[in-house]
Amino acid sequence: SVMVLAGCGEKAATPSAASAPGAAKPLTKVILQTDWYAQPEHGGFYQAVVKGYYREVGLDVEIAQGGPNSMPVQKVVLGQAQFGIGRSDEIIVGAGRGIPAVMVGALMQRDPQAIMFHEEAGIRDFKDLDGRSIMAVPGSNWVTLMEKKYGIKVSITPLDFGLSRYLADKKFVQQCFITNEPFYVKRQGAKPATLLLSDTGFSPYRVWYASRSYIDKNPDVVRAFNAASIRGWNDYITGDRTEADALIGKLNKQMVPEFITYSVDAMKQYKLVGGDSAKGEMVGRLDPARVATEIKQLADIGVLGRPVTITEVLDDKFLPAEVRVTAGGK
Amino acid sequence: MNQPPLVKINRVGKRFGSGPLVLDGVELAVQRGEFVSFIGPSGCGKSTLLRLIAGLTEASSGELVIDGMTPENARELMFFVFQDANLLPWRRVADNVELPLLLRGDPTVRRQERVAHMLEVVGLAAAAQRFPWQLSGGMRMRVSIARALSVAPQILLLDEPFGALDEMTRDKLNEDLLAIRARDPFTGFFVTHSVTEAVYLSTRIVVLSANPGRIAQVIEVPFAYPRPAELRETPEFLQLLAKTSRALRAVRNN
Amino acid sequence: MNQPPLVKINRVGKRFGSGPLVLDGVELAVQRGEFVSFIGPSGCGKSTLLRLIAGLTEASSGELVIDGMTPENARELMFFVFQDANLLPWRRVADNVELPLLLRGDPTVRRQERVAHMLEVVGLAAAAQRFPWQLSGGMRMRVSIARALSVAPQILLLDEPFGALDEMTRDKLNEDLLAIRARDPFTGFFVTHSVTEAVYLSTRIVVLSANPGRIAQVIEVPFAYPRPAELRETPEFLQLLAKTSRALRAVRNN
Amino acid sequence: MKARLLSWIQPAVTGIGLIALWYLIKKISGVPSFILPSPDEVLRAAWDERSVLISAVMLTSRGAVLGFLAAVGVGFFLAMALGFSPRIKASFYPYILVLQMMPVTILAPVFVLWLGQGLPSIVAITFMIGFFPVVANTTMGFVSVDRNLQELFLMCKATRGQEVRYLRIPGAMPYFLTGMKIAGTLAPIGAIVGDFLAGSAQGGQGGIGYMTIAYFSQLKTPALFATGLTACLLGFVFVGGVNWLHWRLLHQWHDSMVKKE
Amino acid sequence: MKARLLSWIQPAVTGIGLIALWYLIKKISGVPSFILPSPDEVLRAAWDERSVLISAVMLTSRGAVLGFLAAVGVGFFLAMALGFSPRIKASFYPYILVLQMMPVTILAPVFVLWLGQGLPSIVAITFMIGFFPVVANTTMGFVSVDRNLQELFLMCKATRGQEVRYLRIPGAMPYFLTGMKIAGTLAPIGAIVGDFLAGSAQGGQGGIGYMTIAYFSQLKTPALFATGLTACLLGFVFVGGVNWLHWRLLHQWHDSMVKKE
Ligand SMILES: Nc1ncnc2c1ncn2[C@@H]1O[C@H](COP(=O)(O)OP(=O)(O)OP(=O)(O)O)[C@@H](O)[C@H]1O
Ligand SMILES: Nc1ncnc2c1ncn2[C@@H]1O[C@H](COP(=O)(O)OP(=O)(O)OP(=O)(O)O)[C@@H](O)[C@H]1O
Ligand SMILES: [Mg+2]
Ligand SMILES: [Mg+2]
Repeated sequence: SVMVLAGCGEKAATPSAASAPGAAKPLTKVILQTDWYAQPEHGGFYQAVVKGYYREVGLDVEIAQGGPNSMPVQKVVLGQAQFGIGRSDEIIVGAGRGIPAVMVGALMQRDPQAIMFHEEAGIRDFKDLDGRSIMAVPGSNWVTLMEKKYGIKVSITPLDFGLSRYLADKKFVQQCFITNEPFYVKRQGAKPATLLLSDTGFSPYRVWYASRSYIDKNPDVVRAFNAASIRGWNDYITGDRTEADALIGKLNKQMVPEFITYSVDAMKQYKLVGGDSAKGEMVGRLDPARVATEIKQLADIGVLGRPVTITEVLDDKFLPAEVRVTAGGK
Repeated sequence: MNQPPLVKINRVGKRFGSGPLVLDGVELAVQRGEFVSFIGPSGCGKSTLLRLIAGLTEASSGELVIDGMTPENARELMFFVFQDANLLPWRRVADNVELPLLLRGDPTVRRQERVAHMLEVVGLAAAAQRFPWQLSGGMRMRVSIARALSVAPQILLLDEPFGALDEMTRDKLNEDLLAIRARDPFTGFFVTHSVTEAVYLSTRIVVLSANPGRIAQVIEVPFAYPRPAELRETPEFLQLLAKTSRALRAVRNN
Repeated sequence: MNQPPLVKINRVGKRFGSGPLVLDGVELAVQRGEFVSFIGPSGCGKSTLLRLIAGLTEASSGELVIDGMTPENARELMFFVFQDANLLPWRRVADNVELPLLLRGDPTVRRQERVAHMLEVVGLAAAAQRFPWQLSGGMRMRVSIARALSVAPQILLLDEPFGALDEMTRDKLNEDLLAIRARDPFTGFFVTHSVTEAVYLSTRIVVLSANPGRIAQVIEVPFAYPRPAELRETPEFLQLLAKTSRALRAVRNN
Repeated sequence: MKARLLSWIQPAVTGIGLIALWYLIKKISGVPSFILPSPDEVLRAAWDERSVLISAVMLTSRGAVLGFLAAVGVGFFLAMALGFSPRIKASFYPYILVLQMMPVTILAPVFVLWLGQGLPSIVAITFMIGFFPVVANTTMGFVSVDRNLQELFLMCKATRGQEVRYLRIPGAMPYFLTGMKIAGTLAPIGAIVGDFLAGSAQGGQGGIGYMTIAYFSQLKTPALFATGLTACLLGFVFVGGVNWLHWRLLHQWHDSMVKKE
Repeated sequence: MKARLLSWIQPAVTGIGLIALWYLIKKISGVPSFILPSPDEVLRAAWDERSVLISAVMLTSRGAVLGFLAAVGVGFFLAMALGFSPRIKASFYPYILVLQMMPVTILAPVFVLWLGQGLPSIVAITFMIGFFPVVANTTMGFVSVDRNLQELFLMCKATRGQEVRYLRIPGAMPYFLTGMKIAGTLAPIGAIVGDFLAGSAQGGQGGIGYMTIAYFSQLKTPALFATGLTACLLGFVFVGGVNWLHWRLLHQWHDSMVKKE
């Protein structure tokens, strides 16, 4: 069954809950389905829970931990969850297959996915991958786009989520989360080097989304969720993470403090969450132009079952005004 | 003898698959209460004939009518002592004897009484709790006999039931069989290799020839029941014995 | 008779597990070339005694010495006709007969000759290519006999080999057995329920009593070999027959 | 007594031999520990992670036990239905095969969405992985029943149900138990895969499948092997249970058990 | 003739029924197609992706066939060794169980390291997944041999090898074939898992295991189901082969096949 977080949320919320006894209207219950077990990459949401940001805007948010088959998109569409998180290209491809999920906010401006190899492997750029074997998720869009862009050919080994083959083979190249695998291999004395996938020019967002019908019926909830989540994320990256990290560590015993620190540092170092402010990126923002480019890129490699329009997959009007591209202006 | 025969075998022929003819033109009418023995050389089709009557195999030509029914439908009336003991290896001796009574739904107490009694008759009361593999060959066969007798069927088919037994046990069981028959009359079909046994038990002896199995001779046995054990020493008995043996030898020699 | 006995059974007792005593104090010395028959009531331990000689089961007390060896080591010299036909269901009749010859490594041609000859002897030449389930009970037993005879062992153990056969076939096989023995002499141990058979074939008849199995009487059969078929009708023969039957009955009655 | 002792000593001797071989292979081939740890490293990891492993086993056992029972129970009745009539068998056997051969990864999402993440889905996946050996073996047992005994039951006018109960079921036992033994070895694997495909880590503590991914992705290979061996222990419980049942049901009559003297 | 025809019609009728049920479930529950596609969508996807599927099957078949043969062959000989003496069985059986119960994901990196990426590792993984049912069944077959026949072989002074060859092997056939049938259903799954753990793909074209994940990550659910059904087809080939063997070896004598008249 789904992890219930409400209890923790309540307890954690007490310090800042000045409004507790006299809360005017009952909280709206919302489930956020994540794509993996609790980890720093979900930190902003946990921050919003423990700091009571959701409660302040009238939401009772339950974070349902994911796992290998958590299928947030499916659950959101079936109404088993109200919000889910994932990559923007998943939503676009899904729309092409008739899946009515709509992105409403971005938790990361840049995808933490990267390729990892050994410094000794002699790879400087994506071009150097030509003819190599990469361990990656089969069917990944970035592979096709990368091959197309750099005119290279690679062979793909299915990702097994392990690292031993990387360690055993100095020529090994594998897909990773930049916030994640390098930590473990460094501990084993390897010298990992990485290239962020977004540097190929195909740069999906990490987003949260809801189903079309839910958005239409509950615009206020979406608006409130967006605001509180963005607040949580800003706070998680720049503020005091202690409580959120403690919760993450409690929910997922594998998340030891050193690891969380490493992950958050990586998120900061690579500007994953807030992006590059020079390019007009900021926490939560979804730029329709960038999404349009992404749709075109995906259409070009033929993974979209049918043409996809931007309005099908993106609804940014519930973002706070300062975050919206159109309202906030560049 | 004006009533219709209980078992009517009508020009029955049998071959297995495309093999040679095993039985050919077997014609026999048996009245209720008769006890018919089949004798003949090994492999002549005696077991097959019993199996035809029991409806365990189908005639290739001709037909069998049992009490106005097909053999299959008449199984209700019959029970079979197979040539092999055919015991369930996972049931103890008493449980094996009990099986048919259990299957037809007799009440427990009645079942137990009958099983105990029948095991007594075949001399296996002491072995009631053994498993079949703990028995001698003759004991296994006696379990099978006890099982059949406990059912008290209208028609009893016995395929060499006493072949694995010593003469004494055999004679005793012959007498027991007649005693049981006097109390619970049944119509018997009996395969044996012992001419003495055939003459002692039967009302009629059917001598079969081999390849294909045909009825070579039918010998009437005129002795009235109950037949005392000493009958076997009378000159009339010995005369009939000699006649039957001759018939059997004749069958063997052509 | 100054040479040591081929088979020496020394005060042998046998019980299975913690069950009752099955055999008690069995004492017997058998010279090379003898033919010993065992008769006795069903379940008295005849099969067990043969199995002890063959080393298929171990004595609980006493010992058996065969040609100076333990039974297990002397198996080389023996073959067994089991009470059940014991055929391999996946081998055709001829292949079943061939098996022991194959196992001991006889050359193919010799094997085929022997198999064909033995099937001829038991009257199954026509059934050589059938599977066991396609045979009648008596035919299966004859396959088993053919198998044993084809081996031509020094010691042949036969457990009711002819029980499932009609008198004629039986008499013929009795004669065949003696003929084979005249050519390839073997020492025989023979279990039977037919007193006639026992007297006709044996040099000695051992009568066993039951519960526990003990040797009740040993009857010497003085007739010289070769024994013509007609021996069975001579007064001397019939006299010995009567004596043996009496012994058997005596055993049965106490 | 001596036999009893020997039956413990023999596997122990082999075990020691195999462990020695393991050391030897590691020494000679020089495989690094993050791929193939040495036995002592595994042992140490098992000790270090004992609390995690124990609670992982606890979690996974539930799924394994329920899945095993479902596989054995449903498999048995399925086989009974199939053995009941050749017509039913002809009609359904191919589709049962499809169910078995359909990679469970494909159906897992359907389970998860209908049954939710967690125990029910794990049980369903364990069942999917373990039921076919029971069906295949039991069906074979049902159809291998001695013809002569079948004829006996015909003569007894036994109903189809009686034949099944008193003849086919006991006769098929040796086959059924073998199928059950296979299902027993598959149940822990099934629960691990289920945990993997449909589990959810509760309170930061997942089942064995979760721990497998966790250790695997963190390069804790000795702990990974320790987890695998822990899974085997779980399997031994099943196989031990089936062996006990085997002994209980067959030792008095079946050729595989009866000691003729 | 009529029976022949019926044996085709019956499964076809059930098949149609099941497909109707599938439609019905989809209609009533309203599950969207990207979770549970309807049969026609699956068919259409199978047709659209036919070239990909065919070459995926080709790729996977090699691993499945070789792994199946290895499982059957090695399993058989292992069982023979175990059946040879109770001492060998006591010494090794527990460790064979460990091998079977050790989640294959844990051993996969070891295989890949030693055997390299690709076919050899896939075969090894398929073997690991399929061999135990063969071992368990065949061993049971070996020890279930009729005691009376064993005594016959004793009297024949048969060597242990002769006993195995002429008695135990033919006697164990019904068990062995059942184990083989189970291995046949596991072989495609094994090859898929192998493909998953040790396969590799060029130009986006891999074996069935690879395509499974690819379609999954691209949300091409109908194609995913088509892939699953294609895997089943592969399995049918194995089971068909084993059934043929079953018929060849047993139809003349075994109770499961012989039609007594
Ligand atoms: N394996 C066994 N376990 C226990 N008891 C057994 C076993 N085998 C035989 N017996 C018992 O030993 C006794 C003698 O059996 P045996 O088979 O030797 O008899 P037999 O003289 O050959 O009888 P028959 O003429 O009926 O074949 C019987 O009471 C039988 O129940
Ligand atoms: N299922 C079968 N398939 C083919 N042939 C068979 C089958 N059953 C019996 N036969 C053949 O039919 C003939 C008659 O067999 P049956 O068992 O009726 O003989 P029988 O008279 O009972 O012999 P016995 O006295 O040896 O028991 C034999 O030649 C036998 O080989
Ligand atoms: Mg017969
Ligand atoms: Mg006996």
